[in-house]
Amino acid sequence: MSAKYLAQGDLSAWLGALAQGRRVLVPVRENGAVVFRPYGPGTKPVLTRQADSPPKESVFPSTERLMEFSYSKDAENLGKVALDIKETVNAPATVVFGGRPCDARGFTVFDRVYDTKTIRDPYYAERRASTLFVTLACDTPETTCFCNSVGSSPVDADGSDVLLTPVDGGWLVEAVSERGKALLDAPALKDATAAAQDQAKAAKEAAEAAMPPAWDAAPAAAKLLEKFDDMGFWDDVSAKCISCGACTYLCPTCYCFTVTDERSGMKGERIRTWDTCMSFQFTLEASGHNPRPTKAHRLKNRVGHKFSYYPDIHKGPIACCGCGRCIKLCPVSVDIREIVRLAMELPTATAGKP
Amino acid sequence: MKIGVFICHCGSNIAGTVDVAKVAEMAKSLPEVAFASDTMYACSEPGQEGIINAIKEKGLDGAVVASCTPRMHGPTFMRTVARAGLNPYMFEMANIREHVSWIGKDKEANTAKALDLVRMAVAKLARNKPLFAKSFAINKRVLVLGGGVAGIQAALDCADGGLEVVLVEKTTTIGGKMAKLDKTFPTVDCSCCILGPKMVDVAQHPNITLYASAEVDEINGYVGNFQVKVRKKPTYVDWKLCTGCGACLEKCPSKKSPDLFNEFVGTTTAINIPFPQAIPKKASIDAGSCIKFKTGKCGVCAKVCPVKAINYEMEPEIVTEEVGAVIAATGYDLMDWTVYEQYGGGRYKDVITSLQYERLLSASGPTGGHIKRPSDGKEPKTVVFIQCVGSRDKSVGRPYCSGFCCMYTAKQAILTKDHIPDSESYVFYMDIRAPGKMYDEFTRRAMEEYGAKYVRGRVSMVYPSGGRYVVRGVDTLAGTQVEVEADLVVLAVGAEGAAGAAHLAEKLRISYDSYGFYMESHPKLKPVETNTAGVYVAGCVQGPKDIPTSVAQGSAAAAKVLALFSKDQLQSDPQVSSVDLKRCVGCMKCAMTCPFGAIKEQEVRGEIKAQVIETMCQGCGLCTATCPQGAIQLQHFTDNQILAEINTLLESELEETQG
Amino acid sequence: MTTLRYAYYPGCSGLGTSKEYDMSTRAVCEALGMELIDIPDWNCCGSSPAHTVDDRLAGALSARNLVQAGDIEGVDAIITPCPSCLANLKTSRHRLQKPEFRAEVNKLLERPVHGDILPVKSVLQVIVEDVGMEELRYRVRNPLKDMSIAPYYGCIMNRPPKIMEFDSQENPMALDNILEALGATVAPFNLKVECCGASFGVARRDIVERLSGKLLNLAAENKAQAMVTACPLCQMNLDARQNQINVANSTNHVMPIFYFTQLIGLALGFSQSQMGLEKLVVSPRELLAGAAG
Amino acid sequence: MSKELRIIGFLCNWCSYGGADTAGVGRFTQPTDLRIVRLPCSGRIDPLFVLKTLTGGADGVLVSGCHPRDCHYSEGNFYARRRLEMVKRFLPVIGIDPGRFEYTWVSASEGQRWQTVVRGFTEQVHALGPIQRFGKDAAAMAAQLAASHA
Amino acid sequence: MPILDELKAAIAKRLPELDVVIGWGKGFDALHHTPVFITSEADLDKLVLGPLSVQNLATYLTRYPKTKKIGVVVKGCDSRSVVQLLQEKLINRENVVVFGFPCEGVVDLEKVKRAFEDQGMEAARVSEASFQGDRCTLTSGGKAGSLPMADLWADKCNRCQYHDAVISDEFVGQRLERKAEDAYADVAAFEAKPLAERQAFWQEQMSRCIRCYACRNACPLCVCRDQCIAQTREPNWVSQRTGVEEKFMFQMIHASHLAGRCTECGECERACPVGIPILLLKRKNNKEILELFDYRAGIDPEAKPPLLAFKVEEEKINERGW
Repeated sequence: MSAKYLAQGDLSAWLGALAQGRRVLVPVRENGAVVFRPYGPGTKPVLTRQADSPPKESVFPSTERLMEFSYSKDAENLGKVALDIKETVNAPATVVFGGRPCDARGFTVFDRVYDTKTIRDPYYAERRASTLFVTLACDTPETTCFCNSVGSSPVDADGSDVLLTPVDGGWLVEAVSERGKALLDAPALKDATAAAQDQAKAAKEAAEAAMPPAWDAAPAAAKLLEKFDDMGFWDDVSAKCISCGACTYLCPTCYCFTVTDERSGMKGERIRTWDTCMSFQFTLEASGHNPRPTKAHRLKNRVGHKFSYYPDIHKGPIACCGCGRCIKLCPVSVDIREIVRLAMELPTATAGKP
Repeated sequence: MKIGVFICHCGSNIAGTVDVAKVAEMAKSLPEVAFASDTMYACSEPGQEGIINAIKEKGLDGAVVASCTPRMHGPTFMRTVARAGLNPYMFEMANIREHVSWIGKDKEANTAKALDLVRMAVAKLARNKPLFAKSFAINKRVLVLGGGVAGIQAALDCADGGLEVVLVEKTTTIGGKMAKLDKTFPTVDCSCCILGPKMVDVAQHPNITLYASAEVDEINGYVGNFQVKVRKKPTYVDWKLCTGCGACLEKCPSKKSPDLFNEFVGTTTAINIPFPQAIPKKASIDAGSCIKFKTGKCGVCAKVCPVKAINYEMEPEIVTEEVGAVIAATGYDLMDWTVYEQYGGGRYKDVITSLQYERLLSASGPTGGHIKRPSDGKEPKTVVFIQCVGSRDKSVGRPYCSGFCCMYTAKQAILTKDHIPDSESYVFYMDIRAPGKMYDEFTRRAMEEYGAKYVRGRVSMVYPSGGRYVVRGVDTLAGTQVEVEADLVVLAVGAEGAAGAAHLAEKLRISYDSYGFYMESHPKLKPVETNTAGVYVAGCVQGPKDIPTSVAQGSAAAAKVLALFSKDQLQSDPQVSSVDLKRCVGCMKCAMTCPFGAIKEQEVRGEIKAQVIETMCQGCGLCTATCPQGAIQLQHFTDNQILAEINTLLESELEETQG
Repeated sequence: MTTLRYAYYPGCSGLGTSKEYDMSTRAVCEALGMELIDIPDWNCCGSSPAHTVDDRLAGALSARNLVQAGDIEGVDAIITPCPSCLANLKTSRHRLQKPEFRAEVNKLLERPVHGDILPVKSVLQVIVEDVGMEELRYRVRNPLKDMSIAPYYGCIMNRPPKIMEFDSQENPMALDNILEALGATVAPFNLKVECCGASFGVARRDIVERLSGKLLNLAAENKAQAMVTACPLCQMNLDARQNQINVANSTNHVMPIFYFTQLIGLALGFSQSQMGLEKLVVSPRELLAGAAG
Repeated sequence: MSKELRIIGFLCNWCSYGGADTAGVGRFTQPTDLRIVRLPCSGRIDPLFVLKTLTGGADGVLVSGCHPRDCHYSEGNFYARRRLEMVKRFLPVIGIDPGRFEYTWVSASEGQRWQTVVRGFTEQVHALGPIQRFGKDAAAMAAQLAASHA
Repeated sequence: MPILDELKAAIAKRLPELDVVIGWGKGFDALHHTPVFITSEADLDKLVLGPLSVQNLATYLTRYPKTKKIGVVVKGCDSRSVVQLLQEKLINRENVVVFGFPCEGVVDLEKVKRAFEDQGMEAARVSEASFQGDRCTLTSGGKAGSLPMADLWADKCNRCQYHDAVISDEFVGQRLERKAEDAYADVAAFEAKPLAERQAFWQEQMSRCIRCYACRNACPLCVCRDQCIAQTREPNWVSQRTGVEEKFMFQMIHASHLAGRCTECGECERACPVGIPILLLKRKNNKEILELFDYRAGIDPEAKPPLLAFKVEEEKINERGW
């Protein structure tokens, strides 16, 4: 199928059509923050800038019920209790609209963990299968953007199903995946003119050119391992970290979770919730021992995992999409770019340690 | 966990308005409940046996009894589960009688509420842990604070029972208020004559250490192991040397010193022995009036002292005593009656307090037992007694009856007639309160034999006129105003806690009321105990009372101490706070608020952590409510136990809304 | 010294029987740096007739004065020399703090009461508290030497204490202190707050003769040469009825009864006529001549 | 009175729990809504218990302890007084009517007073009706408000 | 001498006795400063100071062992946190050197973002920014724009009563001696809304919360941190679910634990990556603390936090009234 064109005036018509029988998540403004919310009539998507929270919840909810359980008693012998378990998977058909290339690409990092030949997480896999990404290509980078240094680009279609590129009066709409093609069959979309296609091509090139110079983060894998025991280095780079979880929870590639049973009375549920390696509890052992007792240990893990251990396990790809949220939204501006560059012994731009 | 639930009928007390069987049936479906039944009287012998059998047969590891208040039978059932082999703390009670069946007749609502209370108890019990009391050694010495008749009695009884006693008295002699009294009611026998021998016994008893002219600075520790710092105030006379010969008194040129013992009626010498029977009979210098202290000159007493006991350089001395129990018997003081401006507010010399009048009556008093008006030394012919000055009077913040004033006023009216046969006495009273053996008969005698004129009514004002005092009041029985011209007016001033009582109570960590009287543990059943283990009260420190009652309390407190010390070891209540060292961040906010000083800092691997001194912890849980990270938890009332009760209630609400 | 400004409520007796009290008050206050601004179009405080009949009526009568006083700018208090007016104004103000009572009273008023009401004080109170004894002592030109005077406060100046909020209700000292500041000798007098018989003078003269007689007797017994009061009614009973009292009790009192403002005025240097002394029934001329000589 | 509401009481063992017992012994009839949690002292009450209970769906919370100066532990209720007053004043900002929470002092001898307290508080809570819960109720309310503003 | 130079000189003077001095340095773009940790004189070049020095550096003091000697640069508001930490004996006075300066205020980056957005500019794409006098000039995407500073100051600065550090060992520059009024009008305005609207407000705001605990960890007085009651099961106050009920419960915990201690530095709200106005809850408590106990936290190192103290007769609590 050839590319389509979406006029700005037809945006809500298409969104309305997409929302038929589906949940469509769009970036909207709430008290200064831009977050993904279900689309409804009158919803005004914010497409001028990157959303503050990525659309991670669409596939990987912050709380997910894995199963329900209940106890029942033997009427003859009250002390004898039977357990009844019901697995629950909730995978509503969803379109994530208006995310950026980095947002969609984040899930490719998840896929290598949760949906492989050997291990398939049914909760994740089913949600992933029921969710499509209509991604908006970037034009101008924000000061925290560095996708081009982690093997991506502002117009990267990896992980998306449909890619929108801004052109005069609207967007060029291109299907990326087979599933994406189906979405293009909509009255709101017109066939794209050649001029529009040319404009889009130029816009993509311009967007790539607008990025700050790329530096190849791949060599960081080895360098970070070298620094594994250099706690002086990690103490220094983590000095200003306050150990909150903003960076990881807002990261499109962070996929860690914890599992808890929440019980009340004779029934309960097992839930999976987001967890963050920046938290003391993440590695706290029942004995009270904690292999990552300080924020330096924990920051080392975050950086190390993304730029070294993950690429090592998965043969190459970096577990960072370069979206820059961890920098932009960090209360104290811890800058992962700087840490990686310091580890690689490259010059750094800002004044202090990251 | 396997929990057994036992729902008590309490005859018809509970079963009358709660469907007991239904509660038991529904309890069977509660989590962790492995057995539930109803029982006629859970506390009865068969009831308790039923609980024990169920625990043993069903292999239960906890029991909930839903019956009356835990304040009543909590300990009973704890012993029951202990007899069944469980830890007594693996037990909870649901109060479905006082809090359910007795306060409403709606059986349906009551049944639902009873089930909720059972549900809460089960939820809490599921989080109970076995707790174990610890034993600790006790120091079998006792501290008695206050050397009035109650303190003397307590000290002598303890000492006779073989205990070592430390008696601390604030003034320079023991004897207290009783020593100041002339006679006692209703027998009209000489106060000092009956108290004197007891005072001598104190001085001579080998088991009693007496610190007169001393006060308690600090008390630390807990039952069985108190450390007490006693401050010996300087008397400027070395009491080891002083023989009490009195030579210094005779020669002392400073004869205008305020006479504390005589309630400031008249004056005395700056170096002084308060009264002839004083114990210890030792001189002491009132530095405030002594010429030597004021001007640096004089030194007469030092010159005349045959044993060279005078030491103007004497400093306060702190002595530390270790004891296992404390009896507070610090007595009372008269309230500040000068708030009564209508009685002259202290400006009229011949308007005096009853205690001052006692000194005027006493042969050892400043007038040698002759009643003389302070203003001009004349013998009064008309004496007016005003009762309830600072008692039963809300307008001056003294709503209570001081109890003994009616009786001593009658006594004083009688003695007035004895001393001055041609005198007339008037007594303005509100009600005569004379419950006691021979008491009412005594007041009748004052009226009938001694002709005291009792006028039922308050006095509105007293004012001087022509060298006498016009006492204007109302006679509520006659319904008229009355005015009496009196030569002397005696005020029956109400009692309040002794000066400094509140301060001492805080050191002892016991509560006191707004009048400075100490709170007993139970107004009826624990009259001499306090809420701090090992601290007892005797006499007027707990509230106004007469001599026989004070003596009885002194003996009662002594009996309590002797019983406490009959064991070699005490058991500590295991419902104390406990610190999760891993989670404590050492902010020590718990220690800042602990009312008992039971939390101290400790260092664990270089980090500051809180530590609970279990024997000092009283189990209030203030620290748990204070600790932001919940690292210090009061055992048996942990956050999780309370949250379980709350959540259980909210869950049942939830089910209702869903259903 | 900054000027003290007050809304002034003269009260009805200030226009009649106690004109000299009003006169001397105005003169003395001015001399002490106090500015009095009469409440515009003031009316009866409610006094005895209204409050014995209907407390809302009494409240409304006083409330109107309180509202009128609110029009005066730059004052912090309403003052009045008369204890009876004071009691009525203060009681009304006290009750008006209750919204229900205020609503009832407002039904009767053309201009309802809104928001805060100015505090009400006696002239005596502001002289003691705002001017102060030190200032008074400093301003005395002619000390009242060799005069022994009994301070008589009357029964309502300080009662009920919760409403009047000034001095002790049993043993007030304000007049004592003023006399002392003026250089006079304070005669011992322990019936400071006794009743003079008040308005029984009209209906049951015997009561006034008995009660006021007792006051005069005690003052005389304690060698007082005069009495001082702060109340027009007390003054009238003791002064105008002194002869009746003497006749009824077979006594011979010649006891001048001053208003305290008159004594302050004399000490500050005002003339006898400026203080309206000629209006007193028992003439103080002899006493003052003796003291001066 | 209308259908029972969920009222949770936190009572100190020494005074108010005893007071409630005394009320029972005296057969002082009370509404049945209240469920009592027994604690050693009002000082044991973490203000968070109150907040947790109210945001968790209780319609009312009642705390009662020993009268000030009468605390079994001397000082517990003094601290409680400050903390509970603060929590009461905090409620309006989170959208909970402060009338849903009261704290008071009832001694072990004040059975009659306990009855008055329970009756008064129950009535007060009934006047306010069932509480809006955070979560579902409030989300519906938020949506409703958003719709009315749009 | 400009204040920054004075500050550098003051730090240089004290540096030999200190393990580290915490100040601000340039951040990742023209609109950000970031904490810097100065251990040598060479590091002093990194130091900057100005309306972007938003972080409250006092939050780091309790992250070091009490025995370390630490210097910290503080704004007026930050200094109150230091006082509060001293008051609670969470830091050792002798081991902390406080560098104060007259603080004119800091900008609210959220306001900057919105105000420039109205001019069609993205603060996130800033290339240059300057704060001169009473105007802020920004260049972004090739466009330049300018706004009055009056529109950009953080709310806390507009109501600031402590521009000059309330405690300092070294104070550089002239004290401003300025004091604004703060009658807690924002709290009153919020509470004037209908009850249901207030609850719905929190419901909506908290639905955005990602439970990252940036609010808690940025707070200089939240010293439990790793041991926070919200993240344990012993005790188990908050379940692991991420519903609004649970997330709001944490905010109530935070507000309760700060009652009488919060110095209103506003870091909780500033740190929130999703813009939840949680300072309001703390200001509400502070308003009541002020009314009840006439007390402001972080002013007097010798005072006792009012909720860790009591009076036998409380003047302003009429608990018997009910």
